[in-house]
Amino acid sequence: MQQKHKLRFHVPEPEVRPGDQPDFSNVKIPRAGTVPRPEVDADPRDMRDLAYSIIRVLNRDGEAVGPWAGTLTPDELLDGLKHMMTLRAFDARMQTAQRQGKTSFYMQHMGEEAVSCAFRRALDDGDMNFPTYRQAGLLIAGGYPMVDMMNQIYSNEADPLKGRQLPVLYSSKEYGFFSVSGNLGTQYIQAVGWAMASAIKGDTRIAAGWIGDGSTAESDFHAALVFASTYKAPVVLNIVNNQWAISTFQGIARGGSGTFAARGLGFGIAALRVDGNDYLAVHAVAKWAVERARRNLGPTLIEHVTYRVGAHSTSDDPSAYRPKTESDSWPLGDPVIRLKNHLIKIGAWSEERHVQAEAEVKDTIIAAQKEAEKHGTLHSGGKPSARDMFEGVYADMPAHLRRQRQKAGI
Amino acid sequence: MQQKHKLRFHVPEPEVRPGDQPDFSNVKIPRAGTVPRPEVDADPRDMRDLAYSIIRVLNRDGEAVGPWAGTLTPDELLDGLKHMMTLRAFDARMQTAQRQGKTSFYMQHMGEEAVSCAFRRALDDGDMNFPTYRQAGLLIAGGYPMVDMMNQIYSNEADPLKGRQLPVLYSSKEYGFFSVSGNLGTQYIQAVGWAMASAIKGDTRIAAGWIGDGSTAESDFHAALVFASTYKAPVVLNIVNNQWAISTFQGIARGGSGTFAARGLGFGIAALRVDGNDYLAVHAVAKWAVERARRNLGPTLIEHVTYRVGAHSTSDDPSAYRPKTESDSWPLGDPVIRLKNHLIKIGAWSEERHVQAEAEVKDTIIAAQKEAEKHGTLHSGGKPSARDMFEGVYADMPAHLRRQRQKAGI
Amino acid sequence: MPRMTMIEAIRDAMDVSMGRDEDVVVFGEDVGYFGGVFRCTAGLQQKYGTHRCFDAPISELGIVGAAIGMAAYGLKPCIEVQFADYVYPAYDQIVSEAARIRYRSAGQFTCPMVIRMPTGGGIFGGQTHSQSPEALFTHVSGLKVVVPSNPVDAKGLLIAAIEDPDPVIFLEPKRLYNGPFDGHPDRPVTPWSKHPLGEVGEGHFATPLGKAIVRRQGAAVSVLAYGTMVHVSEAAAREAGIDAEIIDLRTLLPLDLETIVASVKKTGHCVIVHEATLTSGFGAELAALVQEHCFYHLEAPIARVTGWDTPYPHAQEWDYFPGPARIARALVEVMEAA
Amino acid sequence: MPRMTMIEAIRDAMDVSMGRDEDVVVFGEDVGYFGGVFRCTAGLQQKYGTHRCFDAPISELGIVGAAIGMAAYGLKPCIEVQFADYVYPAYDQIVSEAARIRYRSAGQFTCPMVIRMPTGGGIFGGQTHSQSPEALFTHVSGLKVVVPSNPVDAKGLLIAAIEDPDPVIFLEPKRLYNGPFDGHPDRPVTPWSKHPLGEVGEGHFATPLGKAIVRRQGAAVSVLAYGTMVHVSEAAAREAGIDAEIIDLRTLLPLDLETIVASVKKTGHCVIVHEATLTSGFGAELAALVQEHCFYHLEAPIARVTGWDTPYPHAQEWDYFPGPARIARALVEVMEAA
Ligand SMILES: Cc1ncc(C[n+]2csc(CCOP(=O)(O)OP(=O)(O)O)c2C)c(N)n1
Ligand SMILES: Cc1ncc(C[n+]2csc(CCOP(=O)(O)OP(=O)(O)O)c2C)c(N)n1
Ligand SMILES: [Mg+2]
Ligand SMILES: [Mg+2]
Repeated sequence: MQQKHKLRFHVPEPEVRPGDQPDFSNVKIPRAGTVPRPEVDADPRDMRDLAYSIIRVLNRDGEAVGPWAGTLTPDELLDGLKHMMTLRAFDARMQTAQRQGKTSFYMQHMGEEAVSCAFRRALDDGDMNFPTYRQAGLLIAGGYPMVDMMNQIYSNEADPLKGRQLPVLYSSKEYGFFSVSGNLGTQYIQAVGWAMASAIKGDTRIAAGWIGDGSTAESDFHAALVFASTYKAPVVLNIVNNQWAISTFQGIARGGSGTFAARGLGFGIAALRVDGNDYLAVHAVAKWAVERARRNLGPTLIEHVTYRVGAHSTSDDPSAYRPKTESDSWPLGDPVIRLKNHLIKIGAWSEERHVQAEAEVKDTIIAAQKEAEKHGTLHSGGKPSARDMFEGVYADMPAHLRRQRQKAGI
Repeated sequence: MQQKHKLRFHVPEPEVRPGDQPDFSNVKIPRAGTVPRPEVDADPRDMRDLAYSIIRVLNRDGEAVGPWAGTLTPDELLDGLKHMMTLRAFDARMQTAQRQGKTSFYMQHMGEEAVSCAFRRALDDGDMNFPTYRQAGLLIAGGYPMVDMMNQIYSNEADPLKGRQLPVLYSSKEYGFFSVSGNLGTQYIQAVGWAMASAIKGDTRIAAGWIGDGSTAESDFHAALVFASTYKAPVVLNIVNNQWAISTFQGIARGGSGTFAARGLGFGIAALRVDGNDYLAVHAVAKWAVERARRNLGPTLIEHVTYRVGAHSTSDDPSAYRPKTESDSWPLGDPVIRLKNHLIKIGAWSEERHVQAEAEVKDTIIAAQKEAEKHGTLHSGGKPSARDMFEGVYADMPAHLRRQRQKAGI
Repeated sequence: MPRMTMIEAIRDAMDVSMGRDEDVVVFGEDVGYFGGVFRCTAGLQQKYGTHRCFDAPISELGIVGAAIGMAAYGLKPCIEVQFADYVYPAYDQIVSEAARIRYRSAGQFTCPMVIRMPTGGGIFGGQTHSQSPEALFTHVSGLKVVVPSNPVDAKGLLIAAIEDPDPVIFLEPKRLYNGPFDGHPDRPVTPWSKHPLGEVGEGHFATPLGKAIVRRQGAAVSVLAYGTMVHVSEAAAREAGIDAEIIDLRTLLPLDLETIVASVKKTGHCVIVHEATLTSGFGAELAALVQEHCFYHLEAPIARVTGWDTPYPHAQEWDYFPGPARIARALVEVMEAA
Repeated sequence: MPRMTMIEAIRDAMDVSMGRDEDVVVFGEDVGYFGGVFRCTAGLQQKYGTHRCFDAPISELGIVGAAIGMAAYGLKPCIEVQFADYVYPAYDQIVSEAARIRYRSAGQFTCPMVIRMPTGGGIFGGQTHSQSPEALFTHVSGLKVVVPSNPVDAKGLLIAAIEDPDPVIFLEPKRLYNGPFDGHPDRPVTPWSKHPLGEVGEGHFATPLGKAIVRRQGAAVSVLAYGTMVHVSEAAAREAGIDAEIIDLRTLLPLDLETIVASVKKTGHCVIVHEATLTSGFGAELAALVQEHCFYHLEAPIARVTGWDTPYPHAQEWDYFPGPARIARALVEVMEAA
């Protein structure tokens, strides 16, 4: 019989807690430009290292370097900057609107703007995202009207979702943005199913799935990897690792070692990690993965390494579980500032134009907000009708719902 | 815009189908003794290769070779041989009993006997298995009375499970065999929970989870890996890759590349593949993994590479979906014959003694069967009472069940 | 007219639908090459190719989740869950997703799909091959729930379900696959080929969802049943010589309340029969509706004859199963109570 | 006696239980360091250590599945599902495993555990923070289902649930966490500190599962309610000046049928109220039982006042919610029908 040790129970803990000095020394950040770029048709077995490194393009000096650089023109980058600035200003505005009681709830993107904004640029119209609640950049960068986003947030009479959905759980088929579920994870496997359908029909459109670091623990994550690898579905599966899941640090979902991207390796899926605060890197990696999908080369799993600077939602106060200044120490910096600095570096932008652009962006948002508020906010002005509550449960309203609507007197 | 290819839908297909020549040339089998044995406290990151190879001890000549050899004495091996012979003979007997209508259903182990029989030897009394329906070897090798197994299979008056459970879904707390669920996968995460509990209590007992290749696609598999890796639970997680899931070949669950063991790598879990038809190899790997668990070194994922020689169950006819002679071509041979040959090779056994042992084993089983049948079979003789149907839903029978039992007149 | 078992009728419904509409795809565990453990999809892969009928990994969550994505794309998946007892891993996808996508996206995305599952007991399948989970779906707004009791209906209703724009849970009473089991396990079952409802029209026909049918006219008591219990109830009424009107609900959600109410108002007595356990079974909803809508016509309390509130046992199958004797007793009791 | 909110009472129940029994462990999403998104577990990790109270990965399946293994080992897990709306990924583990382990192992293994979940609407939480899924558990043999309506009961029932030898689904009406919400969103809610049921005894006490309580005596009509709807029904009766007897069921499974039947036999009228959608809601079972056991005493059909058969909407929350006005109307109707 073996010697028997007393067993010990292990619960992972973050390096620091409120009151401690922020410390990210355990996050290994490779220098920009150092991670190789495999051919788009490379075998996943030959790029396993990419699941343990971080692909980065922008260096400390704001230069774009290495094999992943060069996927966008300066004009395109300026566009990208504007998208990120817009998303950030939009968030600020809506956070305030929530505090003013104009809506019940809001979720912001602070620090993660590059992920969804840059990714959207690598997709074509017709492709379909299955997003979480923190990818509004896909809408902003895709040109979806902000006033419609606000109408949804306000649950007002012009809300495209008729007041039925929680704020920020947008849906736009036209803009390739699948109806967001409040249930974590569920849409990852749906993205794979959509991509399978596209392949079944011999279509050219691909799908993208989105999930948070914490939510990778959900079952749907596994189902998505199983189905995507089995049927080589034309799908890009994104993990947004923003280090936190409400109050829970990513170590609880990730366990003691490995990376989220590495979860793809056991399925033979191409898996990469990318600097999620580097607009250029996210775009380059997205473009590479999208091309793989389009060329029948199978799915890609992308871990976007980023940091949730803000609170989880308007119901959350992160100072209860992490140092207040933790975000300042985040080693990958701020995505807006980094892109801005790059554009200045290459002579396509300046501090002055940036300040001016900030003002313009704000004006546009205020204008949209005025427009939206004409249609009401959650507790005042125009509302979706109570009849809308009974519509759309089925294509045709069955008798029992008609009876109930009648009983409700509406 | 990128060039757009027409997407193609990919469905994995086995190499051969009924009528084709069996072909296992794609199964890469390393020579026995060639896979290194890391120290028990090695870091999982330093043994990733083990998830892509196959640990083997017995070579073609029946010799035990390499660093994994030598974990059992000849006497222990003779015991092991007897366990496997017993399990095989037991299966044959019960298959016949099912055909005779003495029970509704049976599931055999043909070809996979080494996996559960050898694994059990690496455990201690008090450890807990969370088995599937194809690990009766854990009971046989653990000394559980065969007559009780038969009583369960017959759902007779002496059935320890009171007729409530489908045949072969045994349960024995005393023998470290958790109540088998008919639902695939569910018990993998329960094994992790049991192990977490043991660690929480500072106990010394560990748990072992069991799952089939096909069932690794289920959500519970993922949950188990997430929890086991997060809490470094003292658990050994076994995947029995017998190449088939009813009619579905393992490529549907595994996808195009990778191995089942490799699924552990993304979690930082030690992951190995072992020749499941090699009693010595299974035992050596099990012992290594069990020791890791006991020494607070965390979970291990073991893929047992084997082949389901028989039908999935008495309701199945595999000739509809695979070549009839496929099992003959299985490159890892037969576990009983291989251990027998090894024992003969080392001078501890002979053909004559084997024939004699076969007869003895058969006699013991027939005696047990006679004993069991005294207590009835499914449709004749002693039965569990109808009252038993109402008992045990709760610790105390609530009023509504008492009313129902009264209504039933029993 | 061709004679079909229920298995053949179900297969034919998929065959007809796949032939007419390229967007219909069929998948599930063992349904591709092998044709399903009950053979319901046999031949479809050969006929329509692996891209229209294929094997899936053993992940009910994955099967349903992928089908939802396909439906959102524009396909019409008709998927199989090998046994209704195994649907729970997919429950979240069904309840939180399939059922709500039309609603929450205000119709931008929809979820036309059918989830077929063999259901019910009577085959000594123990707790995991015998369950009747219909009530766990009838509580979910946005789903439709169908339970056919014979080959003709199975075909017509399955075609209608596949063509329906919303998700349909299609429960196939496996004890009826090969014949109209009447609840007497000791007697041989007539094959469908000898039963009028085994005569199944060729080609395309759809039986509208949401319509019950009176299987047996009667004046003394109304029996509300579906699936296997339709036949068992018929046997009970016949054997006890009771003038029972037997209604085969066929669709549980949306329910054909009109047919039910008309019958109970006529008979003044009502017995509800299902295999599922009693508490919070679909019989509860039926009883609640009947007392609400027929209160002044009821001459006796509504009785429910159901499986007991225990897991489905193996050896005690026939003690658990609501057989003809128990139903007949309830019919008599309800009538005598008046 | 100390005054507690429902959150404090729930926390106190866990604290008392953990203090008395080393086998009680608490875990779930965000419940460890942070103390839960509703703060129900605040302080427990600090007091009992990370091995007794800890954060879990976001996998409801994993949380419940691991807890089942722990319970089989001999612990008594009391786990939190962050919102009842998120319990479905764990549904298979609850229905197929937790509920059946005692039965199928003939008592060799058991599953003493509590699954706590905030439930119900009224907080503008939309479809995924408002659901009342109790009926999906009351159909499952082997489970117990508890819904407290105030701090005293929350504490006593939670302690009883933790001590119970079988799995208990413990649904906490989140709209009541901070006060007895009466269904008038426009009026301020009295805090529990000003309500007699906010006076909660110190230390250990257990309130037996399976016992309802009459919250308000009345002769004209019996109201069966639980959770938030107890307070809303009280408001309805008070405001409409109706002599209603209001029964707080507290435990739905097993149900205290005796108390219900005694009341309905006395009043001859019955209204059932719950937030969950109508069809196949727990009200259906209540109606079925009441008509069965009180048929000859009922003077009018039993009415159900419930959420509508739609997903829980965001903007239309107060159109969906069965508020005092709708309840009062039903009370009047039922009484006038007689
Ligand atoms: C199935 C389910 N369980 C729990 C929740 C509650 N919840 C909402 S967000 C969240 C944290 C998610 O973290 P992560 O996946 O990392 O995404 P992030 O918020 O960081 O973008 C939790 C637990 C939920 N919405 N759905
Ligand atoms: C949740 C669930 N889904 C489906 C089934 C039906 N089923 C029983 S065994 C089986 C195949 C399992 O294959 P595998 O995991 O490889 O185990 P093996 O039978 O080969 O030992 C299937 C699909 C089930 N029992 N449970
Ligand atoms: Mg996160
Ligand atoms: Mg297998």
